[in-house]
Amino acid sequence: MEKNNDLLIVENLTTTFNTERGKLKAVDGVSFNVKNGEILGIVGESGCGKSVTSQSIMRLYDEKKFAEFKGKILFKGESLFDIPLPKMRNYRGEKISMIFQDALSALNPVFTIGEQIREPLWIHHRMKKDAAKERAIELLTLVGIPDPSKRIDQYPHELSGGMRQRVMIAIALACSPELLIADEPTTALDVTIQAQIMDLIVELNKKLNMGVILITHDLAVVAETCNRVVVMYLGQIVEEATVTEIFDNPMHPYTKGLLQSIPRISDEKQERLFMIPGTVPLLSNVPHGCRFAERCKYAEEACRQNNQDLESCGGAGHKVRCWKAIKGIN
Amino acid sequence: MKHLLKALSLTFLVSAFLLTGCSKADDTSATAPSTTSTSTSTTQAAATPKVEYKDELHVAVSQEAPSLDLHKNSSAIAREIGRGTIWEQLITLDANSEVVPELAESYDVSDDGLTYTFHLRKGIKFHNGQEMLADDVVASMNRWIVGFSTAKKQVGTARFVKVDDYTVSITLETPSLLFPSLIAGATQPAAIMPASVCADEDSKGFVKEYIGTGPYKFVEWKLNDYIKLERNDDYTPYGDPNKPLDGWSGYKHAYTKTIYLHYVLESTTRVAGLQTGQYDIEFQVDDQAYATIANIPNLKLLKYKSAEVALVFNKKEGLAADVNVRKAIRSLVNAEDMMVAHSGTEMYALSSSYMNEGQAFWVSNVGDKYYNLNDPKLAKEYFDKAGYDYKTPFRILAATINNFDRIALVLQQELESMGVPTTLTLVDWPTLTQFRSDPTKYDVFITSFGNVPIPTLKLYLGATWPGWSADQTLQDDMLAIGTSKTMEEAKAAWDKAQLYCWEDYVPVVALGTQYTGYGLSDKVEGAQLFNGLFYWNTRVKK
Amino acid sequence: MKKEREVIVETTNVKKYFPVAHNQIVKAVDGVSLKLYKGETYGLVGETGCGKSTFGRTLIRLQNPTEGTIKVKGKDISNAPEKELGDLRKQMQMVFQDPFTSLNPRIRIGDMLMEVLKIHGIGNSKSEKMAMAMEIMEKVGLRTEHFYRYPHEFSGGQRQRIGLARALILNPEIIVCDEPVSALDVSIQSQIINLFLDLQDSDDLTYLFIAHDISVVKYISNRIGVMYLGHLVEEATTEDLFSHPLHPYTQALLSAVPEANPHKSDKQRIILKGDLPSPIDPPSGCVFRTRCPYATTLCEDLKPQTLDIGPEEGHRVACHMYAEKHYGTTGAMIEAKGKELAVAK
Amino acid sequence: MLKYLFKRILATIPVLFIVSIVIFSIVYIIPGDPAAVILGENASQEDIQALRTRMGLDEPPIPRYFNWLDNILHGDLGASTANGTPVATMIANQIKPTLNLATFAMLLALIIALPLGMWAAYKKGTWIDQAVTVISLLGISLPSFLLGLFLIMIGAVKLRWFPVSGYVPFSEGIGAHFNALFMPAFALGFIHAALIMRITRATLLEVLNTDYIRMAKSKGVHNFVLVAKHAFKNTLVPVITIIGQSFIIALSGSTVIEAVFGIPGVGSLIVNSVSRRDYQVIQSVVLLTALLNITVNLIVDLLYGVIDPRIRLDR
Amino acid sequence: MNNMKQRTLTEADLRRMVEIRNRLTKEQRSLQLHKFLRNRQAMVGLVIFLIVLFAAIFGPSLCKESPVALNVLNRLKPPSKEHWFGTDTLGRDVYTRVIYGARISMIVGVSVGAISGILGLIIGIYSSYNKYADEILMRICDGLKAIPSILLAITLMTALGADIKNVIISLTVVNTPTMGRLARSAALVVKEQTYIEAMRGIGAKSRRILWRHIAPNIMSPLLVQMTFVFATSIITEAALSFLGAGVPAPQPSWGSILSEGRTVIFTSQWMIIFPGAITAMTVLGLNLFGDGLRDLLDPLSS
Repeated sequence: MEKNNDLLIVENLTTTFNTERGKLKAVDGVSFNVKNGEILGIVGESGCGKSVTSQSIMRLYDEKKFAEFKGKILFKGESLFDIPLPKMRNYRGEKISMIFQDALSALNPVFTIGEQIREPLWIHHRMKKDAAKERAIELLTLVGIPDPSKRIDQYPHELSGGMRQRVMIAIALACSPELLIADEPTTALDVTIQAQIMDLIVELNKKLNMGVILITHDLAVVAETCNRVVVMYLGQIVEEATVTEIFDNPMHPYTKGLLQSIPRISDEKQERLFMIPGTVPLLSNVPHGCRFAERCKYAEEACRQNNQDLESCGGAGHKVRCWKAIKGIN
Repeated sequence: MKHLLKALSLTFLVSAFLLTGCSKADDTSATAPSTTSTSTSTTQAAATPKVEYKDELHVAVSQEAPSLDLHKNSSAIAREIGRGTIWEQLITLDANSEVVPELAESYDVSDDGLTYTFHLRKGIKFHNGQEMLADDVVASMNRWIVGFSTAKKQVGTARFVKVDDYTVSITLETPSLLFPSLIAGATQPAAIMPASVCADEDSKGFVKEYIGTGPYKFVEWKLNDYIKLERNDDYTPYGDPNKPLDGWSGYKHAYTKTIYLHYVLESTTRVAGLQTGQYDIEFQVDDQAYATIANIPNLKLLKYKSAEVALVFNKKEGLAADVNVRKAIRSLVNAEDMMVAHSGTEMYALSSSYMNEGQAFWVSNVGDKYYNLNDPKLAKEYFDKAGYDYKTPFRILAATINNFDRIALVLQQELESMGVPTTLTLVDWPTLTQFRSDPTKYDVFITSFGNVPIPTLKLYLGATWPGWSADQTLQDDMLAIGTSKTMEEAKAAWDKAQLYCWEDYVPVVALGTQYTGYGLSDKVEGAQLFNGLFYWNTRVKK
Repeated sequence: MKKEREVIVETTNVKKYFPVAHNQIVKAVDGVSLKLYKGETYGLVGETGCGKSTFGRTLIRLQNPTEGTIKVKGKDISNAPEKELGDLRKQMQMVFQDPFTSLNPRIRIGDMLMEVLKIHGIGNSKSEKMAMAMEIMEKVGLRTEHFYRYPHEFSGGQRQRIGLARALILNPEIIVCDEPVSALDVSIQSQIINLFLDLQDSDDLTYLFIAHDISVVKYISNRIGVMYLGHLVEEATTEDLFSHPLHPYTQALLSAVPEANPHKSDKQRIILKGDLPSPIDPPSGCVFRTRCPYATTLCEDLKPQTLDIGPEEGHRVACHMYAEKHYGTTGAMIEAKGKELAVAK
Repeated sequence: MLKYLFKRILATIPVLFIVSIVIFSIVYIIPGDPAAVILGENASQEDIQALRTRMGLDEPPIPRYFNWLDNILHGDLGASTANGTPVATMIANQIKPTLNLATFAMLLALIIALPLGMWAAYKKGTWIDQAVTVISLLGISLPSFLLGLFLIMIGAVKLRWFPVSGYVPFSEGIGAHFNALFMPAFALGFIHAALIMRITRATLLEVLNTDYIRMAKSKGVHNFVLVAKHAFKNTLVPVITIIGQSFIIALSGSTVIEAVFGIPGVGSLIVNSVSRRDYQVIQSVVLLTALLNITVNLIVDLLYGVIDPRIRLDR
Repeated sequence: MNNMKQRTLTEADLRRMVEIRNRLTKEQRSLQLHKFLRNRQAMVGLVIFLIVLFAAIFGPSLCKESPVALNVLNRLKPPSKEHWFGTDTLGRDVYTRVIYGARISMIVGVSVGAISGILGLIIGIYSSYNKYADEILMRICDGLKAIPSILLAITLMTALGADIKNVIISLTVVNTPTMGRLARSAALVVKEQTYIEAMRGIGAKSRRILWRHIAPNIMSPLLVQMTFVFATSIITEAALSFLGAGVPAPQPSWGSILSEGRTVIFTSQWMIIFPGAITAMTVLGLNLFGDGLRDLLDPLSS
């Protein structure tokens, strides 16, 4: 692939938080890239750092006191950590947009949805009220909200969950961003609504040719929507591959475990589900060596000593962080 | 965003406005106090005709009168506001507490001493424009008699009657040498008001209108705020305009057009207001404020002996019903401590006399050898004599006004230091008025008694007044004062009564004389101090 | 499913209405009839607000049913006063969704388990109670060292185990599981699901398993009921339901479930129009008609009856589309309905 | 909305009923005889008794209570025993200073507290934050009469900027009005400034941590706008609550301030009436202040609806 | 019907459990303590409060003089070696009075805080539980709340008479409605928690649910509020003293000392400055401590 096709390159991103209990490395040396028009999935369980990664890209954390970033994020070749905040602010919502898990809490309850859609248009394009209103109606139509000229004057709590999620997507799309970060966009929704929203995201991705980072814990959603997947565990990427590769040929024991432990609708019933033993360790207590070793049934002493780097393995950009997998053991 | 900007700018405008508003108003008020003038004497002021005076006089008072109907209530504050100012009397007192005519041209007594005839001045107008005639006087005086229980007791069924339009008379049942003094100096002034006003009472029996003949008209009483008086331009003065006022009598110039009596609860605030010139006079300065005012150069202080402070025993029930217990306490008290606690170091005088120099004629020191003994040993003897068990608590009742509670504390300490247990009941004034009427509630209560022109008006010597001095000997003595033929005879009777009180009966323990003080700006001229401060000839330099 | 199996719980036309402001009524559960057989897992699926949790709570009498009967082992408990529910409480227990709010944060877990025993007067001495509590802790995979810990010292999965221990300590026969794994991470979810299955095997438990995650329900259940807006619209054995979904809603629901299989992405998906109607003012006739692609005027006028139909026995569905098959003609069905109404009156 | 209002107004009736019972009972057991107070030291027992009878004080409590209630329901609040001023007139006169004082105090409090509270939240953990916290706590810790006396000593006696005491009605000049009210309002408002500052800070901190603030940030909203627009309006709901409460407390707390600054307000009216045993006035004034408080609460609730569209009052 | 084997615990087992319990309790305590110690503001508040408490408890035995010992002729003397804080209008030692005043003020504050807290808890719990109780109790609370608190306190004090007991009663009456409201709203939240439902599902009786499960969980906000009520009671008592309805003489409360001192504010500032500063410090300390307590008592924030 040519380099200039990369919309976003994340290189060795490390995000550290200063908390009352000392410094916590929520994201530790994460690297991946997003190409124009592709949907990249970031999968992992709660606390794996997937949301922190996305918010680090947007630089949403308070950099003065709370968060420290290391590494590099190149957006269309420009390093986002090196530009001043005002400029970063111009990027937010204009070039890179974000949608959040819970639309009810992510939409400001005291402003009408019209006001909230118009806001990025005013900030980035200085669009006047009438024009912005027209555009807002256009956007609401785009995301499939019926009767948009009426909805525009309603408050978030007056809409249903699915509608709110659509509104949030409309806000994110207002300035036609080149990269959309969707942080668990459907977790709070019912399956039938989830299907609607995911279809919408895929459709918009194709129509507008924007890059999408889809952050989720649901492998099934990834399977249905993404081109490539990054699997994270405890702040690190453990595997990266195309969707088909991940599902057909998972290499990391964690990925394998995840895939086996979910009940699948189309499969025949197994006697017992596969179990990954134990729980995810706390960030404040990261194990030495391979972070998954404690819960890994293949783990050896060597795993507990050294943490393997993410390395290419197999074809088509398949990378994995497990020396055994790389060497073809198991 | 727009809304927010609007709100913000409004906030700034408001605050800016407030600041400028403050500073502007500040300019005018800041000019008021100045330190140029140091002279205070009236003669000097008269010699320099260029002196300009203010139209208004602002007085800060600490409490409000329960009512201004003078016939029916005896509060000092109502008296000082109304007597001689709004209302005048047939006769009044001069500086020596001698009776002199005011609205009466003159009066005479029949030879049997029973009939008093008053000849009214002619052409006196009430504030409503009506002329004062005998009917008005008769109505007023009879209403006064009914309203003022002491008078009622004195005159029995006798009432004023009209002789002609300018003459009224009353015929008493028994001769009373002191009857004119009673009218002139009553604690519930015998104010003369129109007959129509007397007849027009509200549901509680008070007059609805405040109309008199005095140099100032009542304009407004804004409850909890102020009372406003305005000069009565139709006032007919009496006396010599070139002579100063003599007691309550004399020529009233009414220099100042408007008088405000502001009600300010907080003493500190009153003093501060006096200091900044917001008030010209502070009424009833308390002991601490006295020291403050004394230290501020452009303020001065006036004071007069206003009342006797006393412990009043409950002679009906309880420990103090035993005369030896009363004597024990008489021997125990340190009057000086109590007076200092009550009035501070500057505002009291030690004296055993029940009457003070304000009524110099009646002053009597017959009780001196029993006064201020401060002798616990003697006290113990008396307590033992009474068969006291040193267990039954001695019950002290006091009101929290006027520092009476402090005297109670001193008394408590003195009693307890000699092993007498005490219980202390400190209540507010209205509660005290109820509690003291209940013989089961206390052994002694603490109060003070304002100046009266004649000793028979001393309340605590009454048989039915709280404390219940229902002692035959005492009551006979008191009666003898009233029925005396000559003043000398009366004085002798009073000396006898007082000695009996100190020596044998001990209905009260007199602690001393308290002063009432008034703080004045040194720009105030001509304030008249005689049993209260009066503003008839007061003016304030600009 | 063999017919002779023992019916342990039977509900007939259970309704649960909640009054809300302005004298309106939310019809959370509106006439649900179903049977639970001993030892089976009955999965109840449906979207948020369909009344499945309310039904579960009503079933164990956390709420009183507005109407209808609930029989547990043949005994009608739908109106039994609270005092007589002691036995029922021992027989039926509940496991809750949120592992964080379902445990009293101020009570150590061991004390909590012992308290349950105390309430029911089980165990003679304190040490006996303690022994029983520790036993149950081990059974759900907790260590006895955890006896004196507070709930906040546990992770979500462990808390769910505690919740399970609390339910199991009374030795119940029936457990109503209200979304017991939906708040858990994927890797923990499978642990808890397996635990449920293990306990069922060892203790011969009957589960009413309420969940919105269809793949989980499919995995764990023997039979499944599908709820929509307070109504049970379809019920069948798991295999039957997935191979032959009859109700249009079931069809849409199943098609919407994403599959963790990237090769199957070309499947036909039925996307439903619009949102769930308000349970305050549900549509007339068939509650699903507003979103149903096959809705006719009949659906508007007449409430569909629940008919036992379908390829295999025990497949019940409430949809007019299948009435003809059942009655022969639509007319006959309407006639039957009319009779029913007459009887009701 | 109207229905809601109607319902709320209906709901005040039992509350006022309880207030009336409470205050009547308290007043009934207050010792001290108003008749004796009015007539003074010289009065004979017969005179006092006659006045008591005239004032209806000898009636048993229950008829007295219902008599009072009946009068009130007919719009007759009674009259003062002092100079016969009708209670209605007194309240009409004295409520203005109190209301103006409380309003001005709240205004001052808001001007001080809102920006400082927001600043502290925005600068969380810095010395600014700590300074604001300590100032706000100090504000709560100082008895207001002391603050008032200090203000008099400094602002009036030393600097001569403000009059010591008294109330100047609005009609006698806006400047003089505010000038006279400034110190009392400041003394009264300071504690509330502290409370509002605290709540503003706490709420804003909470709001700044919400998803919609992150969302707004991700839209590219400037930090200032973020606080001043997105967070501010959401902060207002709890802040309005505390403002409403503060206003009520200010109305009540003005008693002390009114005493210090000699302002003829409702507080001093009650204090005087208690010391005069002016029963009619105490009862009616307390009842009306209670009504006023309830009204303020109602206004606050109505404001919620204006600020936060989620709060629907007709539900 | 199930195959649970009856297991018995040996003495050793029990001993081991006691050991675990003790160890855990210690651990949990030290964690909380650690958390509290880290909260600098709360620590400052606690230290101030403890000093005052110490003074209140032991101070009187440290003072040579009696707080009520009058020496009228020695009145209004400025601070000196004999009288650290000077003497008051009756020649009493201000320092001694302030120390004793700590006791009175603490008694008033603690009593009002505790009593109104307990009453609030009872009101809150029952009104969250029973609809009829709720209606009645809340109407009464609303009624009492609608009366301006100072006015209510003054009238109550006048009615009951000046006495420290009555000060406590008046302030409790004034503060209880707020407490009750607070407890009720907290109880309503707790009541909706799943663990309460779980207890009902287990068959727990209402009384057990109310007192063992709801009450402890609403204690935190109540305790925090109690510290604030404690603090405001001291201030309100001062205000009442100012209006002549506080703790009566001769007992020295900070309020009554301040109230007496204000009359000599122009000449004898020591009568205001020392007690004023100590009152403010104490109230400040209590408020700081209350804020810290709020964080500490939140079980989820560990």
